[in-house]
Amino acid sequence: MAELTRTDIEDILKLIDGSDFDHLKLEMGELKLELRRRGSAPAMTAPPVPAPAPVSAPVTVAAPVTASGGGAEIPAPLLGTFWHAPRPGAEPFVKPGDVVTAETVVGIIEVMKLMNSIPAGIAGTVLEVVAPNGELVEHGQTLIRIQPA
Amino acid sequence: MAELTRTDIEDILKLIDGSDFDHLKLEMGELKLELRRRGSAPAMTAPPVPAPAPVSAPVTVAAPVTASGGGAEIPAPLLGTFWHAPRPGAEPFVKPGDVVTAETVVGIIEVMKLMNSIPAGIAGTVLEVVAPNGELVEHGQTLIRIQPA
Amino acid sequence: MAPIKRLFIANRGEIAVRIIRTARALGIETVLGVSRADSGSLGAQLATRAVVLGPAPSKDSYLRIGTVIEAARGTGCDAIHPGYGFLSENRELASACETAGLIFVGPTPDNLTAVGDKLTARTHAQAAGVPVVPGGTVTQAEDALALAQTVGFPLLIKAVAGGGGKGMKRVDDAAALPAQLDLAMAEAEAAFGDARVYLERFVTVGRHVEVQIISDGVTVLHAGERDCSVQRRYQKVVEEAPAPKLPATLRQGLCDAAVRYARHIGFRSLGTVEFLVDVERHEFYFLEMNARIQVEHPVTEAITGLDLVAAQIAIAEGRPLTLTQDAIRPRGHAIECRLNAEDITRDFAPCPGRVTQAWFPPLPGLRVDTHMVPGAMIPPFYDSMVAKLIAWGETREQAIDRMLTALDVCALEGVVTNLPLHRAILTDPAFRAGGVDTNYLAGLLPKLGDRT
Amino acid sequence: MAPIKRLFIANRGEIAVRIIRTARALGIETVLGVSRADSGSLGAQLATRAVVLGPAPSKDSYLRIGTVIEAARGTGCDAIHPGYGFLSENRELASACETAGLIFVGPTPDNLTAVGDKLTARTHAQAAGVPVVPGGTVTQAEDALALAQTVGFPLLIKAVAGGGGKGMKRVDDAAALPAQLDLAMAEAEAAFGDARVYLERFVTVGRHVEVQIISDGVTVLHAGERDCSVQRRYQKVVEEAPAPKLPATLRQGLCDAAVRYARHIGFRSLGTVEFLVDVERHEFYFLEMNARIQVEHPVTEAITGLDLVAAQIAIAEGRPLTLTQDAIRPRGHAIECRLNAEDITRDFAPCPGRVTQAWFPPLPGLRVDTHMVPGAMIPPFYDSMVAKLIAWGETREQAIDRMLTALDVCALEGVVTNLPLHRAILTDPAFRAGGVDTNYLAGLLPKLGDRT
Repeated sequence: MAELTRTDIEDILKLIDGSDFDHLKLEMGELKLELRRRGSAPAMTAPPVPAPAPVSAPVTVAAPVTASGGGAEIPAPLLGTFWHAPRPGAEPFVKPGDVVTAETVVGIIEVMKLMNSIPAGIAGTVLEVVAPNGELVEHGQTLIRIQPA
Repeated sequence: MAELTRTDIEDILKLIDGSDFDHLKLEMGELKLELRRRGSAPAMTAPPVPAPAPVSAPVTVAAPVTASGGGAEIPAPLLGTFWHAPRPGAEPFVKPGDVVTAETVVGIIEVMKLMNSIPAGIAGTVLEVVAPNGELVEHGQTLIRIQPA
Repeated sequence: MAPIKRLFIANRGEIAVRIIRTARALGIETVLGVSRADSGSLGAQLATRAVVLGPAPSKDSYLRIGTVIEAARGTGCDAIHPGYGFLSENRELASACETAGLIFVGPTPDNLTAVGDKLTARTHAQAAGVPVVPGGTVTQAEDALALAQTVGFPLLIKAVAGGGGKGMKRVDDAAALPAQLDLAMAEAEAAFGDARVYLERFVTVGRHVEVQIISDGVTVLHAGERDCSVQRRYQKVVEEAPAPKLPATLRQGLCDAAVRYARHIGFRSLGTVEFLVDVERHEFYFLEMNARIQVEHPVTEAITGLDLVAAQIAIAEGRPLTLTQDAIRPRGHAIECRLNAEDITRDFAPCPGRVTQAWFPPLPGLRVDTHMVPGAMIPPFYDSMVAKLIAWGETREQAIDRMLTALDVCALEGVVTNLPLHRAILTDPAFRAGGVDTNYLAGLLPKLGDRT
Repeated sequence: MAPIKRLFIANRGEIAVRIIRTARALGIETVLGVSRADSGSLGAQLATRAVVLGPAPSKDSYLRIGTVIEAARGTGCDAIHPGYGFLSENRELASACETAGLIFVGPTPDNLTAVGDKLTARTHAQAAGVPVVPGGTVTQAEDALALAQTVGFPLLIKAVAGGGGKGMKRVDDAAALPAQLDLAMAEAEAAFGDARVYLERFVTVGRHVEVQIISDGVTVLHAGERDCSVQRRYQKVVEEAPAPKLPATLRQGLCDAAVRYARHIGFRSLGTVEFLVDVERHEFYFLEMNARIQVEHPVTEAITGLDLVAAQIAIAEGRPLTLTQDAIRPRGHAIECRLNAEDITRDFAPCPGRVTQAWFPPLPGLRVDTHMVPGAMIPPFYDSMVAKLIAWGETREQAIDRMLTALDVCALEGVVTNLPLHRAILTDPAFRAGGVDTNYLAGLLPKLGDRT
């Protein structure tokens, strides 16, 4: 039940800010917190800190965050059934290795027969299609991982 | 209510162990955690980690730990009334600046008319007599601070 | 009959926990649809599974019908419980459930239409022989006095074309009527191009009393009444059952009328028929019907021993009621205090934040429905209710005293709550005497400064 | 009369929380003396203040009389509540309180002496005309048969100089007596150099029934009996009130005997007189008196509506009892399950650890006394009880059903508990029939493997 409050996270950030360290990686049960000083990391710069949704629940976050394996995680902008391809049997929108722009459609989320195209939102190379085809994705659940260009 | 479990603390320790950092200082509300890699700190070496009494309560720990202001905190080995001097009006056992050995008596804790002499437990220079004269000290409460020799 | 195996709960807060409680007791799995802000809530922890519907604002999560249906189907649920508020009386959700082959744990879409707007509901009441506030439309000044005979004084004159209280006039006696009527009709003509006005009885001293209905569509039962007169700006603050100092004939009349109304519209589920009791005239008027479980349902449960949510689920499964009217025998008295995170010293401003301590004493006769636990977050996006304290006693006095003890002993720290307001109400002689009207709390509030 | 303003609680766990609950209701401040291991406990959070007495082991903290007195005085307390276990029946603490000018919330030192050891207690019982297990010392074989007439069969022969069951012999009829007696006396002579033996009635089918006493030293009241026959190795597991299927004359006899005993020793406080009910003979025998609040006191509170801790405090303050015997009118039935962190599949091994979830449903009629909250630690140093569930019902069956619902619905995660044992007991036909004896649980345990 370890839980960090927003204040806790801000306190940690302040401490790191005032220190000489470039990188903090903290794993506590469900919570993974990785902080890298701007400029020091090889990958994309991390946003200051994601919105402080309680971290104890088994819920992934929506805003792109740095994954341990590298790359950006593209979250589902809404709950629905995720489709890899425009129709059954068709080629998937994207597959690992594909180069995408922010506008490239990477999948469809169906809500009550309404098909919502999901753009990559970031330019780069597709690393992995994480969410399975034809299954429910929650709001914020990771759909695909992209290595930013 | 931020609370770290023993597991959390062990996780943090493991992370720090596997890193290049020499010093971690974390303050979260009531909790202050300061870790310094062995050999890097000017003061005494810190014990691996104090016993994992829940850290949220307003209770200081018993085992000598590194204080933020430096020096070792000598805790009360038992609950009772703390006396600075052997009898009212007498000179106090120690005052700031006094040099003590591990055996030097630094105060008395009275429990039911029974006077318990409290040795310093560590050689060094008295920095501060923390616990007030004639008042109740809890088990583990800091009595005096000593700069280890 | 279709037994529910996995129930989707389209709600949050204490009512989500309440529904999970009964589902667990019935061996039904639960999936709680939560907003991002509620993903760590007690309900999310206690449900068999929680799914994030969308971001914090209700319109992007709890109010999205398509998302709710999709989430329920995608998680293998066979039914949806809508709780109260949010989509609980949404006809579209009830219909979408039908289309999707899901059981809606609530009334039929037709029921929801029948009670959905005030005018339709009033028409049904009249057809069912349930009294409504007396009144009528007047097109000519000469008709007005005749109608006023029926309606009685004081009365209100409203422009038919108006709304929101605009141009309303209170008339206290027949002598003042002609002049006020002329004025009102002239104003209505000028303002709306329509001189027609509506005359309606003005209830000076009214109590809010409601009747709990349980119906499988064939058997229509009532589980007694609740008094919810302690209100602030139409928000109920303290509720109790039975209604204190209500004459037996009036009580019976209310319950009969509620059953008649529910039967008339073919109501099938849990519901509540709300009435305004005209204290001076010893009469009552239909206000509306709520076609859902209500916040204050525990006071009825406390005096009847029923599990209303279990009854609601059984009805939704298509089980005929085995309960009979005679088997519902209220005993003792129950009172509910709604604990809200709001600052009564700053005009009841909501006080969201993180709760550092939440402990309610295990007092005999006390029930606490809450989603608060140490460390729980009260998000700023939803209502500010954090707990419902329900105290039962052999007598009303005992119930009130138990509640006062509960308020004294409980520990809810980290946020400001309206607990002092409840203490003030429960120690106030007028409230303790029983039978206060809907003006009561507004009158008490100015005195609070001196006490708290 | 000395009203208590600040109460030192020399205990831990659920009883510390229980005492704090009543103290808060009475407006009394509390200081909880805790061991280091308990410094983050719920009791420490809810008390006005908590002080660390010493390290985790009880002998270095909770059992240190001097430290407790010093801590109470040093924190400005005027009274000490010892809870149950630990120092609760320690004469030395009661005396030290007197010396230190502190109120001991418990009986007088003399009371504690009177009930302190079995032999003294038994002598008092006989003096008070309270039945004890029939028996007596035999020095010659010829006396034995005469005594056996009074004692009846089966009987036990014990060496007077022996102890701990050593050399005990069960004799089922008079024919077997002479030979067994010779043998026992020879063995006693050989083992202890003392041939004297003690003959005592052997109760084949016995129930553990105890009577709650409330006395201010002048007025001695009883609050009915509790049946605690469901035991494992003399540890109570399930308790209930009233005792099911106990003949009315036996019930009255028990209560009268308990009052007689308490009056005889001039008892002043809360206490419990424990009896062994001989089911086959319809008789009962005094076992011992517990001069403290008991773990199972809530079942009595549930059927009487009393707050026993409040009564105990009032007596300690020197207030004469205003309660009368007639005003204590038990209603309905209550049952208590002791939830322990122990693994019934591994010979009831204690399972300390950190609780990840602790939620008990707000079921009407259910009371839960617990110090568990999410994240709470169950230290390995003390007993393994984590919660007491107390269910009340109009009937015994209703109380049991409510308890079963509570067991099904509650969420206590992170540690293994004996919850499956309680479910097995409460669904067992023999238990549901009521009136099981102290052999019952030992007989049920071997069948558990098949069910759980």
